[in-house]
Amino acid sequence: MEHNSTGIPHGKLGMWIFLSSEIMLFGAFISAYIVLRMGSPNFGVPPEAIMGRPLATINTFVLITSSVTMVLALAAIQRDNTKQFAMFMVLTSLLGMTFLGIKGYEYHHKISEGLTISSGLFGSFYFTLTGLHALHMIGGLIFNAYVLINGLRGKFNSRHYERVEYAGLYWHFVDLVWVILFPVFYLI
Amino acid sequence: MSSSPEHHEPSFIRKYVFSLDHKTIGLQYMFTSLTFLLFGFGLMLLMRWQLAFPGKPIPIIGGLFGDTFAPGGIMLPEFYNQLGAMHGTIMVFLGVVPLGVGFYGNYFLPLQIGAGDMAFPRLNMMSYWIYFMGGVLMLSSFLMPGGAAQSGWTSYPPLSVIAPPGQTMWLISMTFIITSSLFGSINFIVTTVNMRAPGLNWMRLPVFVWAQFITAILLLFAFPVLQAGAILQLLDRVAGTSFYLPAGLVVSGTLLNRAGGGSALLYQHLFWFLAHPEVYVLILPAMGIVAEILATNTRKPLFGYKTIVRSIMFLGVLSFVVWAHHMFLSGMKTSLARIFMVTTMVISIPSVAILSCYVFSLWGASIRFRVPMLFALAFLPLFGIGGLTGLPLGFLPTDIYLHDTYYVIGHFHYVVVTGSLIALMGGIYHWFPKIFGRSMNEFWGKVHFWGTVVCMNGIFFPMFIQGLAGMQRRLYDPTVQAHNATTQILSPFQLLAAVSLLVFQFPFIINLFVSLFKGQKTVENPWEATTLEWACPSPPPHGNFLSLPQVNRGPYEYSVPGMKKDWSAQNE
Amino acid sequence: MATIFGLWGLFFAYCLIRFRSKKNPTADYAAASKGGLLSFLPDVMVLGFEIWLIFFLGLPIWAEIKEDFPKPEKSNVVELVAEQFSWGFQYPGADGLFSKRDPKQISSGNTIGLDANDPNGKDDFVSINELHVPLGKPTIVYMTSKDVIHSFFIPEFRVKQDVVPGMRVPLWFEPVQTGHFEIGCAQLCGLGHYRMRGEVVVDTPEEFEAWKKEKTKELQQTSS
Amino acid sequence: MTENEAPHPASVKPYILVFVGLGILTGLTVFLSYLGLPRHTAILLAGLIALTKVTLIATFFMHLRFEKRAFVFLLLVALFFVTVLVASLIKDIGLIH
Repeated sequence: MEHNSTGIPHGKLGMWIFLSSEIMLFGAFISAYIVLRMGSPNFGVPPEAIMGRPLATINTFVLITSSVTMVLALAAIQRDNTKQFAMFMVLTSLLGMTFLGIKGYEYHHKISEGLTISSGLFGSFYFTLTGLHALHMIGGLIFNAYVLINGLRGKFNSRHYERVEYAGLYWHFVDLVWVILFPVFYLI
Repeated sequence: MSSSPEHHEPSFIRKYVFSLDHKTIGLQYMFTSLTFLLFGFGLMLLMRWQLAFPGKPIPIIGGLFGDTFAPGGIMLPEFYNQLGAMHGTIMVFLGVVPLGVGFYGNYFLPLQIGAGDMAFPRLNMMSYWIYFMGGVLMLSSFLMPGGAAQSGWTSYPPLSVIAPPGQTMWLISMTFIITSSLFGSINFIVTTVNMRAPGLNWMRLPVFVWAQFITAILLLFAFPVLQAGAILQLLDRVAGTSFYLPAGLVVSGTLLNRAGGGSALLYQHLFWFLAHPEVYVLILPAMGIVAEILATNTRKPLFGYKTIVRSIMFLGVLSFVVWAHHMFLSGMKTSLARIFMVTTMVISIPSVAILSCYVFSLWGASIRFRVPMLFALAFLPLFGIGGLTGLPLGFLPTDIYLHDTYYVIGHFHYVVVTGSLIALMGGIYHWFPKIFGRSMNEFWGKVHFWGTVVCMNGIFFPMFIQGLAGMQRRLYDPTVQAHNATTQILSPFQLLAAVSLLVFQFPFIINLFVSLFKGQKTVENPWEATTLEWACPSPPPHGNFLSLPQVNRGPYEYSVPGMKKDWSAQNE
Repeated sequence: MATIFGLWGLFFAYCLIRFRSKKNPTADYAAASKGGLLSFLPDVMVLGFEIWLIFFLGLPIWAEIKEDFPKPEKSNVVELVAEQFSWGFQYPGADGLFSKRDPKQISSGNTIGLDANDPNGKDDFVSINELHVPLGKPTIVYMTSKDVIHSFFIPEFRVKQDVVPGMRVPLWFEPVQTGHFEIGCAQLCGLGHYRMRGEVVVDTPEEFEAWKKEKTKELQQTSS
Repeated sequence: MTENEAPHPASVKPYILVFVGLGILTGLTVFLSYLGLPRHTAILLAGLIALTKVTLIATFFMHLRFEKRAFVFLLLVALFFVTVLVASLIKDIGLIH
């Protein structure tokens, strides 16, 4: 009965379709940000000291590194190296958590400096968008944990690694969103 | 993902409540959305009473609403606004779309492409239950302090931001509905792309499948934008942000303590970016159903299959670039209005093309006037009225006067009710034998048809007259304004038509349930139709097809010259 | 448009009668591909009609109504501040200059929040729900809102424009006869939306001047 | 599930190269932001660098290079709609002040 008209696995196609809808979601938020930043009479961009560019740069590096460890985990399972796969997955998740930790510290710092979600449009957008991104990160961490546990149980090997790939796609997408948010909030 | 070959009877809950079978999920969608439609219809009856007899106590059930909504049975303006907002929301998001996409798409899309189930059955089940929870939340918002959402189904800020807590509930339940549609559309797209039976290439797909496929794409790309708009509005309400609030708002004498700087128009853009494609989400499944019914009952191929398919695709793309025609008078840049007038005029061409192809399909036909065909035939002129009356609204000079009047209401009700809903009802008659293996009563079907069509016109046609007289939308008591009092005489007539419409739904409801248990048993393919869903047993078993169908020809090969019977099924 | 729909309806009805299954028991397979280019006739007719509409009517009329405003010096200029649920019209008084408005100064005696420190505002007067305009001169209304979105609608004048908080949207019209006309709100603005109404009074120029003088006198009496 | 026959790169070398590239680009964009360039130039450069990074991640980490064209098409459709939205919004709201 099982028949596939295109040869693309359902899961991969579904994941890409989901990601394209995510592009629309973040696209809508970022367009709202762009137009209000251009058009609003009082956008309230805070001084650079509050934003903390160096810390955010470190965070960007953390996330990029987690992306490369993720893809290395996939490469490892494609070569049937479960041990290396597990190591890279753990590393990815740890880096993800580091990112969230630094983010939490940044939030704390900003709120204590008076930049809150209701203090002005910049603060509102900053907390909304990075908060949404952080929620996506948490979702990614859960997905990763699921993949890691199944991998340790020996569910994946060089012929069956689809779910590792899907988790990777999602994780890279979250990274990709941050690559756009970083200059949007910290650099310009 | 493949179904296990062993046959063990699943438990009741697995089989009927948390079922993974696309057919059960489809039926869950059908019964839920029909219930919501009836509920939304009830809200409309209350509003029509208030419009027909402003300030008079609601008869019979007036006492049930209590002092917060209708003291002494007399409706309060707040309650009227809640009814208006909830009628729109329920009918669009909980009624017509789940019926057209949730039920028809879920049930017939896999059948028509010869698949055993959806690509992701678990996601499908989640999609239904999230929709169900969203619906329950939406209804329960009537119990919130201050009642349900009352800023119109469009929920324009700043009004919606300063509205009572029911609005928060509306936003949360919209989030549920959006998530549900997202899951559904991913499922539909993957199923259509990946699970077509061997030989069923893109140009052999029935128009219905094309319509559902494009609809899923529209939902996929349009809904996230409303999601964003709704989240921003939610934060404006609960987190003290001011995305949509400019500085210095003074509400009932007190200065609002917000940072300000936002734009009220931003929400309108984000909302209509969804809500215009949403119109095509409402109408495309209906067009697909009409195509199926027409081909079956004219006993000939559809006229211009390729033109229809291309027009549907064209509609899909264009529907994303016309949204601002809802905002011509919103204070939007006037130069932007020029662009959107042109795109709006252009989008009418593919609609005209589809409709003319349907009508030309009648030429040289051998028309069988059965109940589903009656509905499909009624769709053509009535949707035509709905479409043509849209032109003056897309046309800038006339829109200045007609915008936000009852003319608009008449226009989109002709499109959605006498267009979409009529086709969706016809589809139930058409596919009932497939779903339940029994057929519905023809006589009561005809009673239902004639009563429904006449009454619908009785409600909506006077709206054009009222709109041309300048009567604005969403008025609790139009007679307060002198220019609206002139057309007040039409309102009791509309109430009468609305009540009769309710009465004429009873033959349908009773027919549906009686036929479900007592209807005449039918064969596999009672209409002698060609598409794949008729090639599996009725009702289809779990897994649908006994063997994987092999498709050899296009979808509508009726009356092929030289054949003994007048239909050649796709899998023959 | 109605003509196209009428022709279309005739064709539709003819098909229904001519091709019912009793009269025409076997359908014509080839009819589905007949017609050729002729089948695009409705599309082409509608397209032609629309092109004519857009370029010969739509764009020029839109430009005249919403884009080409008369010169303010030669018009009667009014500021409108809408609120739930009334229209407040601010007239510039004898100096022809408008006072600034400050939302912080809004009170029951100063419903639109005229700035007390603005010298231009000494002679500004406010008329609630009653807009007086002179005959024979265009009127420009600059509109804004204190709270939510309203829509300024005078059915008899065929003018309508949303009044949006945080924006200053202009609208113009030129009355052609004297009399009293109704103003309605066309955008849902809350529970009192239906009763948010006002009146336009079109005066002869002499009456208009007299009304303005009377209003100014009232203002001096209340302030002294 | 069927066997996955997509041709994946045998070595991890490209991944490391892309990683290094991403690191350099991040450093570059932060460095540029401290130069105090004219606003338009700064936005343009930051945008271009972000776009390059996004393309790198999508093509190599997400294997878009090895996938069917349909996926790229899907993303382009989404990007097209976002562009239409941004363009209209900027024309309407973004240019008020």
